[in-house]
Amino acid sequence: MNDTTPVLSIRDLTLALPEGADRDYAVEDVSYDVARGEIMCVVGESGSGKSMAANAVMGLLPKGVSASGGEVLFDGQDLLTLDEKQHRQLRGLRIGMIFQEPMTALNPLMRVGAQIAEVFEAHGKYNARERQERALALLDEVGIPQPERAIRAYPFQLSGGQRQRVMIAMALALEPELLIADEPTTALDVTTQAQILELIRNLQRRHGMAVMFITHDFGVVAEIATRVCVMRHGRIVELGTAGEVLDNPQHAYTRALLDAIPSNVVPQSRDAERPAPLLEVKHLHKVFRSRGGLFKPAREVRALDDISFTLAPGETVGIVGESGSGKSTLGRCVVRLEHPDSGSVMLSGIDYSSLKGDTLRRERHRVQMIFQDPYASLNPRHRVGYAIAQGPIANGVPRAQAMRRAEELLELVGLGAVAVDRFPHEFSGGQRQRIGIARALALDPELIVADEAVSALDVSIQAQVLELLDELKRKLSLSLLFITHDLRVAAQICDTIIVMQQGRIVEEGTAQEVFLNPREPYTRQLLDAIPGRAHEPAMA
Amino acid sequence: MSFFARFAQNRGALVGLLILIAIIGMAILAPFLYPESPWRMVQRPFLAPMEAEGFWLGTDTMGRDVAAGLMHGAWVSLLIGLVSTTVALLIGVPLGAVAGYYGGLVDDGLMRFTEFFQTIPNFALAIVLVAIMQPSVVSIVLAIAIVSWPPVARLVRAEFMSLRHREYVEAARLVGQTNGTIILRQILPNTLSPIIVLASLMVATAILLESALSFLGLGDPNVMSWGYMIGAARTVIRQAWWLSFFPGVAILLTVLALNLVGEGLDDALNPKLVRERS
Amino acid sequence: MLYARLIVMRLLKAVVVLFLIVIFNFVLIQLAPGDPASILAGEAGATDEEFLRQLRERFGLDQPLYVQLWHYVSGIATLDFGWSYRQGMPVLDLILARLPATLLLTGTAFVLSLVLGIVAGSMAAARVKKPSGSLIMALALIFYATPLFWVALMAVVLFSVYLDWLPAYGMYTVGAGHTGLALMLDVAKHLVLPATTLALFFMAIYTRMTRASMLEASQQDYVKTARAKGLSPRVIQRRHILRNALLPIITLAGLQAGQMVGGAILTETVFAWPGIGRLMFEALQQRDYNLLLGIFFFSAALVIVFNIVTDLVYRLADPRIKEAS
Amino acid sequence: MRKTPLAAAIAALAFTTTFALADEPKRGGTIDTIIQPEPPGLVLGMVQNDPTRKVAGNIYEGLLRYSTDLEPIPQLAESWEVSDDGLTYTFHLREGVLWHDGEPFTAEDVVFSADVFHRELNPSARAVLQHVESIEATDDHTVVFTLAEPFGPFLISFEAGTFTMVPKHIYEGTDFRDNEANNHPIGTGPFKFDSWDRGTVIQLVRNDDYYEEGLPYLDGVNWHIIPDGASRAVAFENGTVDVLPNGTVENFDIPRLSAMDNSCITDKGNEYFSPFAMLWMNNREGPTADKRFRQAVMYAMNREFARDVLWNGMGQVPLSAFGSNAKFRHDGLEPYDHDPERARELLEEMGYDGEEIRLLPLPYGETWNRWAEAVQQNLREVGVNVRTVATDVGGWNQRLGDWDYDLAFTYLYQYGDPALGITRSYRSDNIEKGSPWNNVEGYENERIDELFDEAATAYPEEEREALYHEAQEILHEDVPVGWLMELGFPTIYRCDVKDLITSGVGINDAFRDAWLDR
Repeated sequence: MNDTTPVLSIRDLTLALPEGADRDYAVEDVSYDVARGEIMCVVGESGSGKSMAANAVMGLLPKGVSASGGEVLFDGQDLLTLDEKQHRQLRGLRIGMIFQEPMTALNPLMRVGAQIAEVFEAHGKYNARERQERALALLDEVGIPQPERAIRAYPFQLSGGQRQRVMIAMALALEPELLIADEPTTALDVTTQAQILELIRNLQRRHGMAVMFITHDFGVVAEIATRVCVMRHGRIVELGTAGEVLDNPQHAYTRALLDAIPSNVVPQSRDAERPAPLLEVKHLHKVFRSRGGLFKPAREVRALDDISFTLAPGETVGIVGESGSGKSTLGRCVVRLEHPDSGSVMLSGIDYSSLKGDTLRRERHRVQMIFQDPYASLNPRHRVGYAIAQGPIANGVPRAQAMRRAEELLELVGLGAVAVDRFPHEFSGGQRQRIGIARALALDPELIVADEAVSALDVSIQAQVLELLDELKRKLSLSLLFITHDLRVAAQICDTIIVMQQGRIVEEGTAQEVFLNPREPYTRQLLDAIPGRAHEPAMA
Repeated sequence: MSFFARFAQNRGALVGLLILIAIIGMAILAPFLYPESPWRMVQRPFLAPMEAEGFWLGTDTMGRDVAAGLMHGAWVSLLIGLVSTTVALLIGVPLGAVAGYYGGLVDDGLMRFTEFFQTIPNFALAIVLVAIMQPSVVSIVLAIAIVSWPPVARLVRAEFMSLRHREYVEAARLVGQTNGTIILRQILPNTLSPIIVLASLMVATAILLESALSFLGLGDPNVMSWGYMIGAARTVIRQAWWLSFFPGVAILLTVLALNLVGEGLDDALNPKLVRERS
Repeated sequence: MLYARLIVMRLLKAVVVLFLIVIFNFVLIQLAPGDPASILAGEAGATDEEFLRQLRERFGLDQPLYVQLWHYVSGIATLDFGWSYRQGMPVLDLILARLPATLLLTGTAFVLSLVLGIVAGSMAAARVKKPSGSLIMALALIFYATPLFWVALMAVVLFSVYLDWLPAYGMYTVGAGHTGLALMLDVAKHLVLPATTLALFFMAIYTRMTRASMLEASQQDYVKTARAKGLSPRVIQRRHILRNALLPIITLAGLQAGQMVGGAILTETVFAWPGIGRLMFEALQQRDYNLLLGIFFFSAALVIVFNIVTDLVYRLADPRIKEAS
Repeated sequence: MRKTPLAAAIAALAFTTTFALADEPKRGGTIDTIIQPEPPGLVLGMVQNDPTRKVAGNIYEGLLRYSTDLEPIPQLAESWEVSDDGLTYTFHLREGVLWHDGEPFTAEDVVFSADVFHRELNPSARAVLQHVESIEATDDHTVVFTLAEPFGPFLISFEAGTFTMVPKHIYEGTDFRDNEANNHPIGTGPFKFDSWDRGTVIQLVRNDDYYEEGLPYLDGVNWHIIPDGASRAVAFENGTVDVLPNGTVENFDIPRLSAMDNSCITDKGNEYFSPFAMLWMNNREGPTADKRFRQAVMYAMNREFARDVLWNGMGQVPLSAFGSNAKFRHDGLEPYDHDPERARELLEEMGYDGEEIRLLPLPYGETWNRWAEAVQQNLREVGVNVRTVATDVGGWNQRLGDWDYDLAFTYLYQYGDPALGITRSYRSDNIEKGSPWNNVEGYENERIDELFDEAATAYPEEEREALYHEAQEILHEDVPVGWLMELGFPTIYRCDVKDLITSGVGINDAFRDAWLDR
């Protein structure tokens, strides 16, 4: 099915970063082709430079980045030599592009139809009415329900997946020869992601375009790629067909990446002996009301709808769900960052959810949390040592002693005691997450809630942090409530998994049961949507 | 990149800083260069600049040395700017912090209170306040502070609202820190940069406000401020341009410098907002 | 429908705020030294106890404060703003006679500053790093930093005295008996200097704000999307960047519009513009309580009206707000 | 002392003005002038402040006018007689005078105005009327005032601003202050009220039925309202206004404006009021209670400097409490010259310890502020610790009324006779809280009270003179207040405005005779 003449041919491309950056080149000596009818996946972790070549193709390099060598041939023309005006004539018309963040990539003040019609306008095609008609047809083609309504909608009225469909419609409007998709599904829920991948694949087949697909996720690669280009630190590590790279990776880095993907093999659960529960959640309810009142009908979202479960000492319970499932609200109710409307959270027999004010503050040390965003969870103005010691200090531990403990904890999480005097910005995302873990441990809590603790991390780092958690769990016999959107990750670390959807518990069982033998269709759907799952046996 | 390096990247800010240092220098050196009171009538009135030796900026309507007034005025104008800004911050920051941190009814109440002050036109309120307290440095400073705190409160509130759900703030709550500690140690330090930037602009605005009040005859007659000099010179603007020109330029330069420094601080304190400037 | 309800609710809220402002100002003014009677007597250059007593009794100043407040508030409730002690006229008449002048002046200055500020700001934003862009910003900064009244005085000297192009003061040529179009032209001529002077400062603010806002908007993802469509920089600048950048400016402009009423005091004084700001300053000097309170009431009401208008404009400009409500 | 060329010029100009009277007046034209500040109302008698007097003095009239030598001139009264005992004054009214609404003016109007209207509303008229026992209209055109005791200054009290004739048919039986007619004043004067555009202009038009044949020459007068001093100067410069009444422009502008082509200046027309600037000194407490301190203040002040620099050399530095054109002035007193050394000696002698002295400037514009600064600096140089307290008019009234000050600027009108304008500041029965216009300094001297009492009612003039001379000697020694300056408020006008200032009240009734030589 492949037409072998490359639509795009990148030759020895080198892009220089501005002075003062952490390295000299964004990409160095990169060469690859994208042929008509194929999907070329460019894979890499953050900072690998995987998007840079695409930006060069579009002529949208960030300020300060400039091509210092090589060429980018499109239809026999070196794109690097084009001026802005010539480049503009290609963009949208012959090369389309989709971006990662559907939430921000559309102009919030323009109707969807107008934004699509703009593509025609930019290239002087059709009259106003025809543009609207074509926009409508495109919306239909990308599978937006009720396109007549959607065309008049503003972006904020659409869901993330729908917005990404609009982006695709815009990119495809003029039937470009080349479509560049820059992490188009990363911000989406797993089931939506599956649908969008499906859509891109179908459209690609129908139109026979060349697609350059940039992603960090080997699962996605497995789903969609014809050929794969693995990048690291601005260089190509491995280039080949999907089959070759996935099934028989040549380079150690590729192998490491593949290994880091949570596998389908679920570790054996520990004995299901159940002592008296440490945490007992009973009939928890929580409704969020958008403040109605004057002009708006109060809108209600049932975040928690009669949630009950228990967690034994030393046990790890995973809460899995997509965005909007209420999983984070549950975690926040347990740690008392939110207050449930009704129901109770019993901690070692004490009703933790009824504590108030100062009493609550004094008891808070019993439940700690590991947060999602390694960049937001540490106060940029505080040294790491203080960040960890502040808990014990607030609970009356003398400062010196608290700081000594912080050093110990930093050793424990593998950062070394010297880290105490440094500021968070001196650390990478993975290292910060370790600091966050140390902080949670500093108060010797009875229970730790980890809210999407690894989802913001690159896959290789994710694996390391999971490993650390697993190790600490064993060493310190921690009790863990592990909240994640990723069933595979949950299966790796949890004893018990609870699947949530729209505020309710859909399924609950041991990790093995849920992961390998789901009873509920929703759980199955979640599992099926995991990209690359079909390839798993081959990859493993 | 260090803070100063980032600041110095903005050439305008550097120029502003130099001007500001020069003006502060003037203020500090005034008592040494012109030990006599600037109110002393030392020469013939209406000497033009450079007309007589030793009076390089001329003399005013009553034969007082303009240069001496300008130097001593630097001190007064800066002081009024700084003190009134400090007072405004002392009102606005706690109010905004409490409103933004606690939200809900507290926020509602405090914001209504703030809006209330914003509903009365600023300058009119300042005039009324000075008239009520009768003009003096204290009343002018208070009046300026009272009309300029609401934007501070709003800014701080907005910052607190966006920061209070930051994960590190929640982490601090979880480890049992008190609300006071969280406000002071976790959130406030992270709101400082916009506050500093705003404050630098407020000093500038305060100097302008003081001069406008003086222009309307609501200045303190005991201290020689630039606003006073312009106000007093406005009746002779046709005969003696230099009397309002030099203090006018002094105000312009100071306000300009403070704005430039403010922008520089903004760049240096919020490096993520890469602003291009020549 | 939604708007109607919104406006009604906002107006209800406004009434409460206005009520509080009336009380606040009433108390505030009482704190000022002196009273209208002593000032009126003082102006006459001679007085005796009888005269002062008569005046105080007449103005109701001999009543306890709460009684005075009650009279005033209940008067306001029936839109009776009382009687100006000094001018001997109903406050409402005085204010209504002066309000149009202020609205004309500030309205013109407002539109002028907003339009020029946005144009200059977008030009500066499009010319980042170029000398022309820097020049615009330097000028804006200088306009911002120069005391308003100083500019006003200089403008009078230059344009009225030396060049004799424009009238220096007043709102129309007294005694010329212009009507219709001639009158409009005459007023327009008188309007040039005060409106321009007043506009300069605000224009500087809008210029800086527009530029900053546009630079920020130009970093947004949707701008990248627009570029990926192949749109020309001009279209992107206008349709995507400017439109989004205007949102914060609407908010600011709403705040400024209200403040301009107060800010016109200086301009009105220098240019002898028969507006409400000047009237307010005179009323304050003369302790003409009723008049001063009336003016405060009206200017606060104007601020509130501007706020509501701003809200409505914002709703028109940003579809997200409408939906959220 | 530096004699300014300007003062000399004024003297010369005054001469030419008199000379110009020989020209044949031309009819027609409208004069544009300025009124500052905007008057509170235009009904003289109800309002007596300066701007009202200026505008309404051309609408209303009194029984008499006064020449620049303060001699009475017939106005609504054609002639008058005084009985030998000085107790009965008979006025014969002019016949055929009409109010602006067409009603005839009669003796009933005079009786109503004096006995009812002014007694109720007008404090300055009340001060005179307290000496009056009865007022009777003996026929339509004759009015007789009977006094309880002789009152020397009686005949000088009939000026329009103080003793306005108001129409009985409009005011009788109404609440005077709420009368509809107040918005449209009705007088007998040469000009009728036409319109008042608040904040912009007051327009007067010619009274075609004026009783003086041929008067007025002008078709109308426009009084522009321009709040800013600099703008007022510009208005004269660019030709929009023809006449700048006294006090409308800042003193610093006067040399420039009067040096313009076709620009004339006169300091005539201040004679009746003779504004006298004084420094209240609180005689009750603090260092200012000590006579030596007050004398030191007199020596410390450089009054010539103030006159030359701040008042363009116009005005006179007074010797003592009686101004240079006041009746019964004593010339033989030793002047308080600028003598800082003497001031320091006096302060040392009394043992002044550097106690803070609060100085209140007069909140009437920049010249007064500058003056206060000059005095402050003069005093500081002899070692007095002065702090200036800024106030606006309200605050100033309040502080003076409450005696809450140490030194305060003011100026008072002299009204042509010591008994009307001067003695009120020194008599102890005039000490009363709440007014900034009485004996604010709190000076109490029984001998002074006696002398003033006797002098006011003494008859004839020679007797009064002796009494006043003795009083002046005492005051000169005691320095109850500082005597700063007799102000020379000049009027600036286009030279082709002729016969402008023809009376002792200057611009207040100036447009009656004025005409345009264009």
